[in-house]
Amino acid sequence: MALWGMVIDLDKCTACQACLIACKSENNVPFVGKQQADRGRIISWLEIISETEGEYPEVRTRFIPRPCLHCDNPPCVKVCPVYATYRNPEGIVAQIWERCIGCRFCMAACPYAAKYFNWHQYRIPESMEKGFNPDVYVRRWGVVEKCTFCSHRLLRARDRAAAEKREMRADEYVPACVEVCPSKAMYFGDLNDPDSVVSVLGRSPRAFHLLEDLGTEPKVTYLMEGERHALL
Amino acid sequence: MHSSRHRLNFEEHRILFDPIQNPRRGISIFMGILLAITAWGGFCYILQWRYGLGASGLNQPVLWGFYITNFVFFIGISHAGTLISAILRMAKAEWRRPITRMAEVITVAVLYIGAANIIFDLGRPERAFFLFLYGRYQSPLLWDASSITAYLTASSVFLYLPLIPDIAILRDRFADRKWLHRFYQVFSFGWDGSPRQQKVLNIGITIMSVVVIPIAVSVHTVISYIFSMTLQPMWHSTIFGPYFVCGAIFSGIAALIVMMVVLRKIYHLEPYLKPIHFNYLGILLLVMSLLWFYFTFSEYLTGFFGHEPTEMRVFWSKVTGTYAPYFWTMVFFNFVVPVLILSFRRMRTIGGVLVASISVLAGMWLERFTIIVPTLANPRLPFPSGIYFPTWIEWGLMLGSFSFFVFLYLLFSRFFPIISIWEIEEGREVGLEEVEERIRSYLPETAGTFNSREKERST
Amino acid sequence: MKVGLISSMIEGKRHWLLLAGIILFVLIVVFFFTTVMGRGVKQPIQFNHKTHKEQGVECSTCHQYVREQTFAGSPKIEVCWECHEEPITESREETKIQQYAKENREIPWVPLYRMPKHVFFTHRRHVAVAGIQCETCHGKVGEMVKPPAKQLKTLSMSACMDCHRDTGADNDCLACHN
Amino acid sequence: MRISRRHFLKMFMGAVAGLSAGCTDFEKISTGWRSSEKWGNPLEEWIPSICQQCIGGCGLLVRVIEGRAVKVVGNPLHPVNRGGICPKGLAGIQSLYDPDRIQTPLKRAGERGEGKWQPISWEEATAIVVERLRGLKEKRLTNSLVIIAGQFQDLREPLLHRFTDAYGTPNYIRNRCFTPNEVSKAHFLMQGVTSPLGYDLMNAGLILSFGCSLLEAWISPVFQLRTFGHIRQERPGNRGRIYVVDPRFSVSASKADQWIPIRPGTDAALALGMAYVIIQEGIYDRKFVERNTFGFEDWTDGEGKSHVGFKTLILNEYKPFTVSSITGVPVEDIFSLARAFVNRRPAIALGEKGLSYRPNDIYTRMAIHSLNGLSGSLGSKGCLTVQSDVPLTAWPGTEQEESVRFGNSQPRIDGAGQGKYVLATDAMENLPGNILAGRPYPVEVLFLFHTDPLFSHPKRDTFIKAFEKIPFIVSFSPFLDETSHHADLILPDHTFLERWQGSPVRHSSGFSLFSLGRPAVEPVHSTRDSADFLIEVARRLGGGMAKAFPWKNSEDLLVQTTKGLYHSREGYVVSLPEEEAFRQFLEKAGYRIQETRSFEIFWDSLSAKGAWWSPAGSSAEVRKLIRTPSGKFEFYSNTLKNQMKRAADEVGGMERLLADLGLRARGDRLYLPHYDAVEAQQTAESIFTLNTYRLMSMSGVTAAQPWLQETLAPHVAESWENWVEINSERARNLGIRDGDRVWIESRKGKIRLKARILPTVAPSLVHIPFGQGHRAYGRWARGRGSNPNDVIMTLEDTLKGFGILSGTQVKITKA
Repeated sequence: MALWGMVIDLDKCTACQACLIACKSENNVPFVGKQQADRGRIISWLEIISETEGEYPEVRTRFIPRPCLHCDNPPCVKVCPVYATYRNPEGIVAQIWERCIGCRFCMAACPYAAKYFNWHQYRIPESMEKGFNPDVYVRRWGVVEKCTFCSHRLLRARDRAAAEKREMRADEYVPACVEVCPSKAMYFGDLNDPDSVVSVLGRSPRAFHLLEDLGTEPKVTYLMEGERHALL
Repeated sequence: MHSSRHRLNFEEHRILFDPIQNPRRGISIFMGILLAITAWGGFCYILQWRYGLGASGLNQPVLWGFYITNFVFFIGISHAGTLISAILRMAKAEWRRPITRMAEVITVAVLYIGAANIIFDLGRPERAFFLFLYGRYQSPLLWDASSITAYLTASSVFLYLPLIPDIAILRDRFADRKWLHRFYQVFSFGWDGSPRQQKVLNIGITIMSVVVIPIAVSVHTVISYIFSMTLQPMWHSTIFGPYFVCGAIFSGIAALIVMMVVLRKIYHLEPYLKPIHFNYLGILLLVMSLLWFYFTFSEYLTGFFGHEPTEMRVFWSKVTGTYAPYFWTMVFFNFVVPVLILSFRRMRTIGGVLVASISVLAGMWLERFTIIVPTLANPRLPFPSGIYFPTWIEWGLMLGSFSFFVFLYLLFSRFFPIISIWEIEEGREVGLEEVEERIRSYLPETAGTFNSREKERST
Repeated sequence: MKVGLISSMIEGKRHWLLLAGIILFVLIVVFFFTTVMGRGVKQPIQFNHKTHKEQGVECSTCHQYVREQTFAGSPKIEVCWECHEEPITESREETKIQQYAKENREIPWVPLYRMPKHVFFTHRRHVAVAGIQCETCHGKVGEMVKPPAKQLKTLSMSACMDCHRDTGADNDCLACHN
Repeated sequence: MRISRRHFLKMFMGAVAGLSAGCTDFEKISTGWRSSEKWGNPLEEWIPSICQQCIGGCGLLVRVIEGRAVKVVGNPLHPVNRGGICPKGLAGIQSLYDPDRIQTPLKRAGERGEGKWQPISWEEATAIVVERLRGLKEKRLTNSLVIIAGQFQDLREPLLHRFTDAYGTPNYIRNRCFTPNEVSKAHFLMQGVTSPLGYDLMNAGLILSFGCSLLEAWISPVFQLRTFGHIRQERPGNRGRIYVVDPRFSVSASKADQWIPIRPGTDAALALGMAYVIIQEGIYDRKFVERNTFGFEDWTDGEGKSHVGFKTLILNEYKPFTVSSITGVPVEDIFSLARAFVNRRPAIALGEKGLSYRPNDIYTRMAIHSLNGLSGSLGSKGCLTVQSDVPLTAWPGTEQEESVRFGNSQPRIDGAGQGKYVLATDAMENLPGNILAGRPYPVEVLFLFHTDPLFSHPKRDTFIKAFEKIPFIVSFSPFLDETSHHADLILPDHTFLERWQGSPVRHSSGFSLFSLGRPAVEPVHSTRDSADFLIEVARRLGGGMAKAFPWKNSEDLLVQTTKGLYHSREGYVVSLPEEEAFRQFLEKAGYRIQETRSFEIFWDSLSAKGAWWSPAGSSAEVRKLIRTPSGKFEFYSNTLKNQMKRAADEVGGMERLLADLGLRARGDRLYLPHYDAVEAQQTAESIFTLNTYRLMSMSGVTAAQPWLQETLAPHVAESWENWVEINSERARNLGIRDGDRVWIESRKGKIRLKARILPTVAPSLVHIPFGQGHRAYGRWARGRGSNPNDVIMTLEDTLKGFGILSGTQVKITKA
């Protein structure tokens, strides 16, 4: 069984935010409008976290794209009272929207703030609904939503493979953000396969995890900016 | 022990029957106002239902606010009741007699409101029953659901058991009122005060006292686990269980004192609730205040001393940052005011105790608030840290919650004596002797020694 | 008034009132279930599954995507047209085919089975790969002379999961949920 | 009948919601989106298209399900983006389904700008336009037709040009800051090349960018992002360096190895200071400089007159301490930068940013480009390159009647190419003034094409007045933008996902490329491809006009035009990189595979894959890169000298011309890269210099796309409005806190914006991003923030013809 994981090379990342919009487009993530945005209710499963240090002219800004990190020891899963969020055998931390009761305990528990809440039923003009991705359910009000590693793509890739009576290849399944990354800074694959790109890159000396000391064991690995090369 | 067969002098306890027999117009109007405020809260909730939780001021990092604060606060207050009454019963503190009923009612009334507040906070309240259908026992929220349900059941029974003889008294007292009589008849379970019944009742009360204490402790421990089981800065703390329980008892006593003063005033219960009661409760409050301060101090000191960066962000936001006004007001209300007032015998008057209690209630509410919001507002990752302003909907629901609590309380007092009549009687009949007996049992056998020492001292 | 009603019921004096109440309740429930929950589906053509099956027409002849796509597909008019270009029977229903064909539009079949949007269901995997018979989920539609107005079998999550458990298929939430 | 738990819940909730507030749209809420009919085309299709959200020319694949475009991704085969795509491209789908698109042709019903419109048919609209144009033609006033076209890359560009040409007007005016299909001026003057610039960034060892926001909004963003990823980590052992010189700490700067903050407008001085170090230390590419450059050493011309060489000029005037005091860059940085630039060859200095650096910034660009000359960054891998032309079928020649020739021979209304606008291809700056003055002739008809000057140009007020003088204005915008509000007739164009597109993409990378886009979906509204419309109008006008447009429609145009590609026997339809590597291997060995047997097959393949390219189309040979009369890289530009002489003759003397241009340099320095001092800035507590910039996901065009409105910038978490960035310390002194509203006031006007206090901002500057502050343009864009153009005092960059959008002195006060 595969264990899906992602590697984001910060030395290649350009903070262009394409991953973010690709995610919104793929997963029918609503835009919330000015009023809601001002109240801090933008939903964006993947977010570019920026951190600036120093004072002009000695400044330094780091940009870190943060999808759900799909922890192997996810703090959000443990606290969900109704099994609406759980870690599936392939390592995807899933959110079942129709089960969620909207208590937001998982959001409070997530140290990465990777979960989002539908504070309202977000509605968009009817004409724009045509642009919805029919593969992904449109979340309704009052439930928590989050990055799913585009698990609907896995479902479909697996279904295609099954219909063709073969095993699914790991590269048939790629989340939307990885697919569009212009600088090819994101990699996706099977962590159980020691020769997959993500496994190889994960062993790079540049590799680190976000808030590693919390012991959440994220499956999204970052590669530090800097001179040393990835092992590719 | 009192038996209802043995004719009770109704006239003697006229004050206690008055609210039932001749309800005062003013109180009815007041209840009407409370109900109106509650209805307003209900209206707010309907609006929230209509527009989603977005009608509140909650936002992305600060995803819990007033509702959870109220939830913790109300459940905290519920400790007033049952826990204190159970402990006092177990400890055979004789001064408890006029207090226990009041305390127990607080518990039951407030538990409903606490539970309701958690429902207010749900994005999909209509799915709340999923908790029972698909509950996951790993989640502290489910522990909460279980322990609160258990506590609610236990404290309802604990309220009801000692109420039975009184209902029987009422049944007899209001034999002439058809509906009221029938009502009491149903609930008195055919109490006739026979020794067997009394024995069973006493055993029941004793068992419940024993059972209720661990449940009560567990309830607030488990509530603290909601926070401490996460990895968030200033939540992830081992001290949270006892800290919350301590805070709960603290606020519970304060709530009890306030209710006592209020009811004493409106129902003229001065003969029953004497300054000594307030004095004792005041001392208890003082002890809890000191204990609370001890917990707070060690909680914040360990955090500060460790100087872990994420922890410190929250710390400073409480101590000097955005939430400093709330934090220092909380310290002032929870520690400075009660300690200043209650440390001096002269100031432990009813008024003084009342002031201290109100201060503690406000302070404890702020304490819950400053535990919940600053941590959420300062997440670990450099994220746009959030600012939380409650909307009028949240204020409406909070007001509704408080007024519904008072309403429920008054409603109870409208149908049942707010002071346990039979226990007072029992105190008179049995308690006095018992206490004397007990005190004697504390002391050395020969009375002579005692007397001679007394003499020595006087000379 | 209400109190009176209840008390009279309790005291068992006016049984007819109680009876009326129960009947009223049942009526409300029935009304609710029949109107609000759906009146059933009326198809544009009173298609006779039985006859077609007897003629040796396979399900997949008309529901042609059942082995290739996630959905089975409603019959396209061109499929009907293959056999019914010239009238074969004297059925009034058959003339409707001609009518639609003349207007050059598809027959507006009403979908009877619809998966909730948060469920991913794939026909090809169930039919082509796992070899599950249509009847297993859709009931014996093939023996009906009229198109079913209602689902012959109720599809619920537990039904799916039971079958998945029995056949050893994946019962992970993400195996079906989007 | 299915009674599931879900149904039951739905009913229950429906009942409660209905009871609670009379909610009637419950069914709609729960459905989310309507289920589609399964007998349409149920299969998904991926249709190639070209992104028109900017000029980058990325290839797209549009995921179409049942006739609905549901997703856009990058075309993995496309040589520009190789499957990558930027946020703007992804959001393009939102403009397709924007509820505020114009749905039919509109004719003005009330007063101009009143906003009253009457929907008319396309037939009627076409008749109106044809009648107008025919009328002008009869009066021999064809030159009074003006077409203003904005920033886009498409075959529509030559088509529009052809339209003006065949109709008889010189007034095809572009309103844009990037000119990717034209040669860059500095390269033209110093190298003599005439085709668009190209840089082999993928193989560069060091990229030194002077304000070119590589990672935000330069020419072809996705290509640059791809390059960035490539040179950083995809060349084992050879991690490319990037240095960014910019007054603002841009995303490019933060991702660079070093950010060199500089006083705005002094880039030339820094470049020349670096040249000083390079020359002084003798580390320049001696071989290249000796063999291939002109004007480096002092020289004597044919008449025996001695001239100052580049070397002397630099060594005399640009000593590091001088440069440091001009630019504010520390001396040691100048040294280290210069050394890095030559040590990490192949190195490229990028000095071709879209907006002007300063007035007459041609010298700045030349100064920066001279660094490329010094390090010999021409003629090898990883250096400059040049694009060859795409072998499209030439369009049939136009037979011009006398009246058309007359029209074409009239001077341009904006004066570009004449007098002080000698180097400018378009002089948008000058346009409104000339229209108002009726100089040299009045304008009768104006076509607005993919441009919104009332939003994007600082001279908004003058434009509005100028428009009032024009009797007939036609807008082709699919949206009711600011400028369309002042039009008489709106002929809504398709959005790019609905139409055929063909684009000989010009971008920074060199190889020649032709992209083809098919309509992904049926037109959502009754709009019409403007190319089709022009062809139709030409046909109806008849005569030479009809002959110049022999195509049936834009699809036919594309088919005819791409035949050239098929017959050229070079390049191929894009395919997987592995396949291409194999093909290139064969080609090196001298074999060429005849890919397709007929044009039809070629066309099918092209329209399925979306692009044709010729990797060999770019050249890095010195011979092809240097085309000056002297055959050398000219530090001393003879071309510039000749052009200036011509212009001087036109305006009556060199002194007059130099005065018009405001140039202080005289003599040889006029043709050498040099730095002219900028005027001293005012200093006061609340006075700042305004610097404007562009972001990746925020532009005037994309302001109507809600996804982008919620992800405006990575460095500040702002949405739905723009902001002003202020230095922390100065803000503290002014008592401004993060998030406060402030007034930004210049002599022209004032705007109110949210202040963002950042430690990255230079104390003397404030930064405002472009793209917000629309007064029209649909519900998503209108009224979001304020338009910095409202305070920008336009300084003219006469040599370029485009205003300078930075450098205005503004006063900041707390609102």
